[in-house]
Amino acid sequence: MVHPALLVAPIAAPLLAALLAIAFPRGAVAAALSAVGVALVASLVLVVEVARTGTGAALAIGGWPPPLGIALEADGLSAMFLLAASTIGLGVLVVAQGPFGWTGRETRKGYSFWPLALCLLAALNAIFLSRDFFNFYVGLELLSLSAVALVALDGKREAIEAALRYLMFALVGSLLYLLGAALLYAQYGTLDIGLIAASAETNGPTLVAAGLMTAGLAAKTALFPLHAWLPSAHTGAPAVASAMLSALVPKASFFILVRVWFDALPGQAGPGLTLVLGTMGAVAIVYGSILALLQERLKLIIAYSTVAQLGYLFLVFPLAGGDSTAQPWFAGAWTGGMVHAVSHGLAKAAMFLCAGAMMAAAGGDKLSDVRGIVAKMPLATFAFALAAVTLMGLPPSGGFLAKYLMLTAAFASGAWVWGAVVLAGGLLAALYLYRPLASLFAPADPDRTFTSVPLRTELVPLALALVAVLLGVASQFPYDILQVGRSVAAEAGLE
Amino acid sequence: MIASGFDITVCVLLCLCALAAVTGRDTFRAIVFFIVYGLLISVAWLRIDAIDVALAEAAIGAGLTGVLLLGAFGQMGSADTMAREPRGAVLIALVAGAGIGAAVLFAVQGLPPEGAGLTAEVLAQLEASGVGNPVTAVLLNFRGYDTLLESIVLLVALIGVWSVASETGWGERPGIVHHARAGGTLQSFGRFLPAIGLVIGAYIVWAGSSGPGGAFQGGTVLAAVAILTILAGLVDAPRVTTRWLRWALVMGPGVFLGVALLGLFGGAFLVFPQAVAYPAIVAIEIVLTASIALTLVLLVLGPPREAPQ
Amino acid sequence: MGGDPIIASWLVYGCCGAVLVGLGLFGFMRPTTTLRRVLAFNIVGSGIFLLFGATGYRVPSTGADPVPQALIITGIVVALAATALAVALMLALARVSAGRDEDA
Amino acid sequence: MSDWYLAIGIGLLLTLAGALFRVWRGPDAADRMMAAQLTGTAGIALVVILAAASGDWAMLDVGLVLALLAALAAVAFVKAASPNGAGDPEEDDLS
Repeated sequence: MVHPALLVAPIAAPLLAALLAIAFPRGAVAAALSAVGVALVASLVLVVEVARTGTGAALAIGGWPPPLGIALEADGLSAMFLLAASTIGLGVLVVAQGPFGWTGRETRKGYSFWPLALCLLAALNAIFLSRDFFNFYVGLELLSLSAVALVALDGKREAIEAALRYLMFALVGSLLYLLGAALLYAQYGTLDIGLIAASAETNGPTLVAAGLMTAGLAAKTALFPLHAWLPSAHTGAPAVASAMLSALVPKASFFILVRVWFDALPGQAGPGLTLVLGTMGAVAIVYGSILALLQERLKLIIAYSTVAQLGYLFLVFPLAGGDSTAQPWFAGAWTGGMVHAVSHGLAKAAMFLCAGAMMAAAGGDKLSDVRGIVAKMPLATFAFALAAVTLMGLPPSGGFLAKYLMLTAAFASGAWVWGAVVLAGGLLAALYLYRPLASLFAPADPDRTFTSVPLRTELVPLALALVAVLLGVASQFPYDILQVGRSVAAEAGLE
Repeated sequence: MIASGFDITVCVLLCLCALAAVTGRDTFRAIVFFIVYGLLISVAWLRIDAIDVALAEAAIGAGLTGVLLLGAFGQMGSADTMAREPRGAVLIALVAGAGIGAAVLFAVQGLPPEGAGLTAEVLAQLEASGVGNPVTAVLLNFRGYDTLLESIVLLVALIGVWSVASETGWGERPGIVHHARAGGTLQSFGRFLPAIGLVIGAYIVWAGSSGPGGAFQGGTVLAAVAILTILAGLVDAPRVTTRWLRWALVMGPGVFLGVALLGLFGGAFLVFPQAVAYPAIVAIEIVLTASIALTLVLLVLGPPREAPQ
Repeated sequence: MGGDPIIASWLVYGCCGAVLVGLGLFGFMRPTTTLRRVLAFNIVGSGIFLLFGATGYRVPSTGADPVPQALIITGIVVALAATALAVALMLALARVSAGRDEDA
Repeated sequence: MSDWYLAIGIGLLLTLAGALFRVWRGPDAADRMMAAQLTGTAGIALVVILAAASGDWAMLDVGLVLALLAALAAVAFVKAASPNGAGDPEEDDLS
């Protein structure tokens, strides 16, 4: 039995720091770094505890167990996502000291950034620990509003336009989700995942509810064709914010989607639904990759790559939940999807941070601007290349582990079309990442000069990219953790 | 029979107001319909015995949201004109709206007619919760965690609103400068109503522990009073950099979070031991009301204004 | 006069909520200005709340279920927060693009 | 007994519908505002009726809030009609 403080800290510490940052902006950086540090330590201990004991940890808030109250629960999936969020969050905040740190005078951006970023991280952690469908909604709103404000932070017309478009998608996504949650409560008299799973049956209201939730969450995860808000939003934001927006924010709605179909309503996803989600994921992979290939700006390449990489997540539904018979490879497909979510998060955060550092050094992020930057910033360039290895799914990275698991499942179950999509996605990633890599590593123009940037802006992305690779090296560990606390139904896929 | 007639009439009028608010090109008219809609929906809530929600809807839905939209309309002026509507896009919206509406309708009529939800569970634990109003018990005790997060959502929205200030506007007072004729109707309104509003707001917060009411409804009424005096040009909002303002904003969520964390010493989170539950919840409700009211005022006023030229 | 209701109150208001959701979604998705979209968003929201609240009144003898009521109050406040942010973004966009062609 | 109240309530709703027609037709913003204020009065009357019909007098609080917020809405109407949303028509008359 772990101490409740471990479950509370990842949520409460960033919230407390956010409140402090609002009231006392001078202390914002110190409060933020220590709070996210606390969250990181707590999630690390949670991961170790979950691995050691092989069971999840739970806490009924206020001593009121569901259905009356809300429970926090950390199973293997929660623990992994928590750890990833805190790792990325801490890295991002360390870098953010540069553009947003206290400069002796309070500025609009410097004041707003810290509470927004901290609330964003707290909201993520709250979602990863929650088991309650309405609590998910409040967490999603906290997440969306802080993310939207971060997108607009730059203050330029394009950024505000992107933020507004993002907000519209996010609002309607949340409402559709809430409508589904309301119908589930009306049907089952509870909002707790476990209690719904215990009494769930296939009927009209349940399917409408789940369909509405899925549509809303897919829009928030930027699944093709509901991705229109993502590229402009992620490129309009400051680079440190883009890192969190691309790496973490869509994972929260995906996480809830996984909870809906694998934990709350196992066995209810018909082949039609999984086919639709899988197809949209596959189209996203191809479409996002092609658009990434056509971009001239580093940040836009990375943003369209996110559209493509998020597509993989949705292949989990047909691979781990399409057929009616439980098969051993379903667990592999499911785990592959989750490992992909984590390793993509780490690699994508690293890439955006690299892009931010390079933009600061080169004064722009067009491929021609950053040409030959390797001579000036070897560490950041190396970090970018390492992150690219993970996105392409090359061994021994976490991306490789994810794609290996998904491919095995696809071919073992005879779903070779999905397997082909996974393979093609890796090839396309290699193609669209080749151009920025070639540009970064090209010999620089002799009279081209770059501004110096702080070393930490290179070291942090390097560390994140290394962790993404390590995930694949230590492949057994993440695999085992992710199995902890999975219901039997999830173990066997959606049935 | 008569009861059904009443319910159906309310619903028909509600749908007509909604229809009028979402169609047509005249934005002002749409907002007016939206305000009437908020009024009718409060009536609907009373018919299904949800007085707490009716209060919230009357204060927020019909009240503050309408004021917010009207204020935005006043500032947008001619910028809020619509491009020509392509037929195809209207058709797609029509099909999507009708499709989802029909699916939801299908789901509602397919629900079991006897679902009592968690009423019995809430009533069984009401005594242990420390308050007499079941809705307040859910909001501040059983699901206090949601409410804690929600109070922070409000704050985040405010930081978001402030963050779109112009670069030169930081440190200024929020919103536009309101003025009114000295001694005119508007100013008299602003002098006369706050006294009544303060009493009503405080009463609703206080009533919330035993009957309908509570921090959000009462806080909204108090916010409405403050907004009224500002619109009447009687007082100006404090600068966004004011120290007391910022501490007052975080005090509500801060005290709530602090009390919640105290429980960790006993191995729990956000617990109210029955002996102290009533005073603790009332205390939280009072500070929360103050912070909520302040946050709402600033949310409605908008980002810090441009620095004077 | 009087007698039993022809149709239960909860069903009337539940169906009304569903219709409001449909109307609001139409208003949200049709080509229109941001301000009107924000307004439509609020109608969708209140339709969902009404539906949710109505389903909590299915057994009038026990009174309205307090849990949906509490969640709805939370939802109303969250909707106001989102509305305020949307309005602020909209006005900021109008400000920064003042003098430039406004077409979006 | 409560049926009588509800019957009166239906009557009130019908008067409210009449005001709604005026909101739709306009033609001026002022017409719409006046009609909306009229619906506010009808709404408060409805709340009182419903309180009487159900015997739950706590409902009257809703009427109080509606009355107070209607005043705020009236001020907001006036403000929205002024050129930049900040003025006062009485002031504008003088200038």
